[in-house]
Amino acid sequence: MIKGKIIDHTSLIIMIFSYIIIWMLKTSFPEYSQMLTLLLYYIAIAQAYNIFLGMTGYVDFGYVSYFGLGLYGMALGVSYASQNNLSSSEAIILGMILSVILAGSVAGVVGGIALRLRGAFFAIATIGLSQALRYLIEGAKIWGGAEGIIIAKDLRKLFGEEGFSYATIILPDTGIFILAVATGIIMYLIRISRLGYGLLAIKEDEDAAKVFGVNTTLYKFVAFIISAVLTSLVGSMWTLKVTAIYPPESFNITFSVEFIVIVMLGGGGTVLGPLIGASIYSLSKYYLGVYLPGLQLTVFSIILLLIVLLFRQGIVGELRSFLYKHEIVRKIIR
Amino acid sequence: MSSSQTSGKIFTPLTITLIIIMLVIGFVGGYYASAVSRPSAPAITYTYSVPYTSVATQTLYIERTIYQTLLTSPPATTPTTPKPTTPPPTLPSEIVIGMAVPLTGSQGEVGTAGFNGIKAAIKWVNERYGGVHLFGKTIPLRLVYYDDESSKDKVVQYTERLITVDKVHFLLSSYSSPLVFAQAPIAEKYNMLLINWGGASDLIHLQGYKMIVMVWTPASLYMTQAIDALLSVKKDPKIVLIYKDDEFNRMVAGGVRNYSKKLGLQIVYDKAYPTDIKDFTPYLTSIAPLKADALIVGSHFADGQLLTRQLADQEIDFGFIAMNIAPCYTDYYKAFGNLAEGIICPSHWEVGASYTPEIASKLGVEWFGPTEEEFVALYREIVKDPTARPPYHAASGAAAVLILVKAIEKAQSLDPMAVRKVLGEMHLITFFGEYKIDPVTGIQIAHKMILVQWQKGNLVVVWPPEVAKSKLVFPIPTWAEKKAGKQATP
Amino acid sequence: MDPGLIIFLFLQGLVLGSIYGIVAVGLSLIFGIARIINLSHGALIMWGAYTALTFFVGYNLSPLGSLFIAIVVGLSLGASIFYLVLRRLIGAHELTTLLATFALSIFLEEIARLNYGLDYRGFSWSLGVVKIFDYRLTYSSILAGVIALSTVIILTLFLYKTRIGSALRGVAQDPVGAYICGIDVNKIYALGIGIGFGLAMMSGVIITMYNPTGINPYLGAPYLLKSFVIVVLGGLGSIIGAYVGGIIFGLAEVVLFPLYDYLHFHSPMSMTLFTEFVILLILLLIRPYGLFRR
Amino acid sequence: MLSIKKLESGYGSMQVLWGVDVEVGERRIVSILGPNGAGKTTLLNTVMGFIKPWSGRILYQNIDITKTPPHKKVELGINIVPEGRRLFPQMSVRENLLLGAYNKRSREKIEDTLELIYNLFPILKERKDQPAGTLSGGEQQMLAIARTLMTRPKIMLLDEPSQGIAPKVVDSIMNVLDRLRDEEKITILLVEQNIMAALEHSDHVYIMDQGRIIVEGDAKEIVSKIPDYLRAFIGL
Repeated sequence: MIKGKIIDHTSLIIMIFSYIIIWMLKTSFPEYSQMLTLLLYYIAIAQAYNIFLGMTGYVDFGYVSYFGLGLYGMALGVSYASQNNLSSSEAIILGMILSVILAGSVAGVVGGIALRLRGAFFAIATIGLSQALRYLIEGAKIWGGAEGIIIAKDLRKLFGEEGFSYATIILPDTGIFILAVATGIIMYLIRISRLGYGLLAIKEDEDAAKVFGVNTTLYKFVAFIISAVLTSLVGSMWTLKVTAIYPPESFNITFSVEFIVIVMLGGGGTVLGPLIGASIYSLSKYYLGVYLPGLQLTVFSIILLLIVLLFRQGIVGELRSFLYKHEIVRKIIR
Repeated sequence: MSSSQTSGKIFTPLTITLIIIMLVIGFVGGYYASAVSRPSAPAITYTYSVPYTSVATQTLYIERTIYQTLLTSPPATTPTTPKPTTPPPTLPSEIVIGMAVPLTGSQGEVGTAGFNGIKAAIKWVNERYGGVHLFGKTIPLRLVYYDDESSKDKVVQYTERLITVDKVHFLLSSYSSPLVFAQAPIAEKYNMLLINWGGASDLIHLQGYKMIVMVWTPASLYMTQAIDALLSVKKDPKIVLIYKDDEFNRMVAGGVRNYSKKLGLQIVYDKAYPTDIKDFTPYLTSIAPLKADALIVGSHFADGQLLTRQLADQEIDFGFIAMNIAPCYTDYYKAFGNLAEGIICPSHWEVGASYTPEIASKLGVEWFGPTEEEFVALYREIVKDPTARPPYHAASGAAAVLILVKAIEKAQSLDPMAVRKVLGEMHLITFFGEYKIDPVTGIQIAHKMILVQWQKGNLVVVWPPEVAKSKLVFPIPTWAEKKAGKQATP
Repeated sequence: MDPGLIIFLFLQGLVLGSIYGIVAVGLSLIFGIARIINLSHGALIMWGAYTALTFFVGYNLSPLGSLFIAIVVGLSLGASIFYLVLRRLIGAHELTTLLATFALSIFLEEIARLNYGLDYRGFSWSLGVVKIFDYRLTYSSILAGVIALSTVIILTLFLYKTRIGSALRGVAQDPVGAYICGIDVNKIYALGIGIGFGLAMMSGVIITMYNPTGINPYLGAPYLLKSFVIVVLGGLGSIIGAYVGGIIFGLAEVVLFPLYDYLHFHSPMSMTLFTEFVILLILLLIRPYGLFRR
Repeated sequence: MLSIKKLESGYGSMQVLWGVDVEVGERRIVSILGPNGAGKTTLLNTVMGFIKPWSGRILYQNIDITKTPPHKKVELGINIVPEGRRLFPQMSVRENLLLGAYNKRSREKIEDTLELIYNLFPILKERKDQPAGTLSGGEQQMLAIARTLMTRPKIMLLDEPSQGIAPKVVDSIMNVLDRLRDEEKITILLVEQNIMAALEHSDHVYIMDQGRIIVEGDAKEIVSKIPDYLRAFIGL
């Protein structure tokens, strides 16, 4: 009885063990801590995006907007707090709240308008959003316009001289770790809940799902908002690391594509997929950059192509459907 | 789809337990990590404080500080002396310099140029100069580098790898302001000296970083020489200013705006354009009726070339056209031929405008490094092209290496703090020009921009008069004349 | 505002829009036929521009000649990419092909970088200017616009008046139905993707006719972005829609700019682009599948 | 004319057909009947090559066509009227028909075939310039059969031609099938849920369940052979 239950949750356990291992590596090998943080950052974003993209099969090319709004939320929060002499913890909390509000409300509007579209139409229609945001910020000169927001000095003021590297390295690193864990768990919970089955039904056949009584509009909308808000939180932590943000980079469409690639590499809609996808993506890029500086992207593109040809549904997805006959596998690999 | 094996409920006792365990591990681990890696009290403290300003007033503030720093000598608040460093018992067999540099991506071209310049300078130090003179020995330099793909993620990763895995002694910066911004906190965390040869934004140095030292002129002073040059030939000119809406060119434009205001000049048109512009015609139709005397453009490569093309097509003439970056490259003349005649480019350095040991001794400042001829020859060896013409980015990168070497020798130490202190006080001339920084912010205050102009198919130094090789042509031939084959002859 | 300026801006907008249109057509075609979102479209545009540059500098061949070279190269490249890679992915989820074309775009960009370096190249090719009141329009840009328009017309005639054209449309509407008609669907996919690639490379050449400068390996990315938006505006998969979408964008750029300039915005072009995207979002509210999609 | 031997196939890792044997004689109407999910459509799609067979052989006029791609089969003279009709909705009726005459063999006889079709289905002539997507269900089914006829098949597979169509129209379609066999010498393999209509027009009948052939026999005597548990499912 108990054994059966634990086996049902194997993928959660595998996931949590991976997180623990990454964290242990990070604390015992400080020289690799930035590399591992970046890995966690990719995992967190991939898990967050997976909730929407992986589960529903809807691709959002403008997804980077929510990341960008997260960046801006934190930057605004920190600079506001520093102007008004708030404390450092108030600044961070304010920044996170702003990120969530900005991303949540924009995602609400976009979800309301664009989620009526299907498939590629949705994917491409959403491109407009990130670009509109970018040009609005630049053209109307809101939030510092093209000058961006530079918060290094504000952080120095809020956290003090000694606290600066705490604020720009340890705090965001820990935050990204916690977010990676949290997004993973949320993804898992959604996957095994009614919401998750509904979303997967939408991915299989939206009209059929509707016929079977799934409130498709609501389900998609909820997944979209959750996903956007989690991404914005990752963005808000990332701001603390880069300390200077500019509109063209914050809303760069390449990031959307990068996120999609990571999710799809591992396998959309699977719990372990983003973990695998992010590891392959970030580690292969990192080590190719170390050993083949200047040629890394050429080699990377060929590797990517091979993976696509060998694992059409992503690595975890392909394993899962290859071993689908075995019930154990179906339970372990989610 | 198979029916659900697990119940629909999310919060079974098992999942709740797992979440709690996870969160406990996360928080305890996070606390533990932060307690372990929180830096102990920094080795040196600085006594200055940067007055705080909001985002909205940041611009104003920066310009004010820069000009204060530059025009009136700042109150000398030098860092307190670090602990005297005793010579280490065993010297390393080589001094390792690390660098994450964009060899690909949007900054790839310039990053590569700077990278080759740095390699040339290291070659000079190791082969001609014999290595770094430390405690009576000579120690060679070694460069460790990674390609950061012009990406902030990568630059952060690799900067840390350089410090922690490769254990470099000193860091050279990446190229472009956003990338330097991203790597600065990492260098600062490890108290690692970062020689900034590639981020021109003044703002980098106004964030309170202690370990960043700038080699070249900050962006806000890029075009001020151009205005001086313009005033020398034309009284009370009407100026049109358009600039790319990015960090660097915004600083450039801010400098122009402030300097003109100070001199009481008239800017008749002042607009930005977005970074990925594909057509300038709307701007040109607004500019054409103004009949201005001078056009000052804050641009990069593609946009600078596009603007020149469309100016020529529309035949909108100015007596004076100064443009950033694009015209400084030979590709510009290859693309436009005779149409490039007379276009002016502000530059940190050009072949033919170099400082020499004679100039140094005339100014009473110490000289260090290769002469221009030596440097160009080494650069050509590195890029394996006997006719290559190093751009100023290459020279700036090279200067960063030379300045660092001189500072190590003066400090007789490999301790970043000690070297940083020397860098704050050092006054030096290399082939790249003068070096002296504001000791507190690390911003460059002595290096001067020069102006180069395309004359008869060559880039000729025309300003400042001390190093000029030819007279400034003003007014330059009109587009129609240039199309007919007329060249800019002084 | 004087009437000459208005006429000039209108013509300029038409030329520019025509170029935006042709840039987007290839993307729309490939999506329409094979349901593939071709992320390597931008890289192909860049290769088209390099083709024009190489042949102009190396053999003094005018871009008009390079046009045909670009089409042939694109066609064969597209067909071979289809047989090598995409054929295995046709049945899979749309996203899988997205990944493949993304990898392809990186690969193409890297090959260009290794071959040409990252310099911003350019060449001078001028046919003189035509004067419209006080303003000038270059013949080469007018030519670019006209070639773009005639390409769209020829393509439309090909699709609607020839046997292979209707096979292409048939495969686009229902591949199984096409099999039943005895059409070798794989061959038609290869042809469609080849034409799409050819159009992308050709539009790269057309871009150099309008502006023969600033050619570097990352040239294509902004065009890819713009074509995405234009394609949605016109209706994904519709050739005429893509072209008309381009014209709308081109006109909007020259019409809105003076307005924002007059209102003293700090960067009028940014506001113009912002407005274009807002127009797109509003349009999607009214017609979710674009202007020209039934 | 067409013989299917020990055919197995399925989707992904799910097996649907478990060794199916079917023989279709020349100028006959052969029906395959069975409940929903018996694998009838999968069988037809495997024969056409839309689904890859896992094992077994398909012979057509004693040529092995197991691995022949669908468009080659069309050239050989096997064709299908598929489930869901698979018309080109944005093209006109005429364009749909002309596209049916894509391959060389049928292009030569294009005028004759058109005449035959307008003779069989006069309504299509009236609607010839209307987009196929705007036709009624029955008319679409007629167009689907007509388009397949345009390819000049020698054997025609029909997947539930009566689905979603008014009973009166079903009759006329079935009569057309009879005419095709008698006048045009076309062999027909029919998959149906509408048992009564199928039995009335077939020469030979197979009953299929869970991916296997249960019984076969002459149309007149088959009814008595059907196991009881299946009768309710197929509506007898």
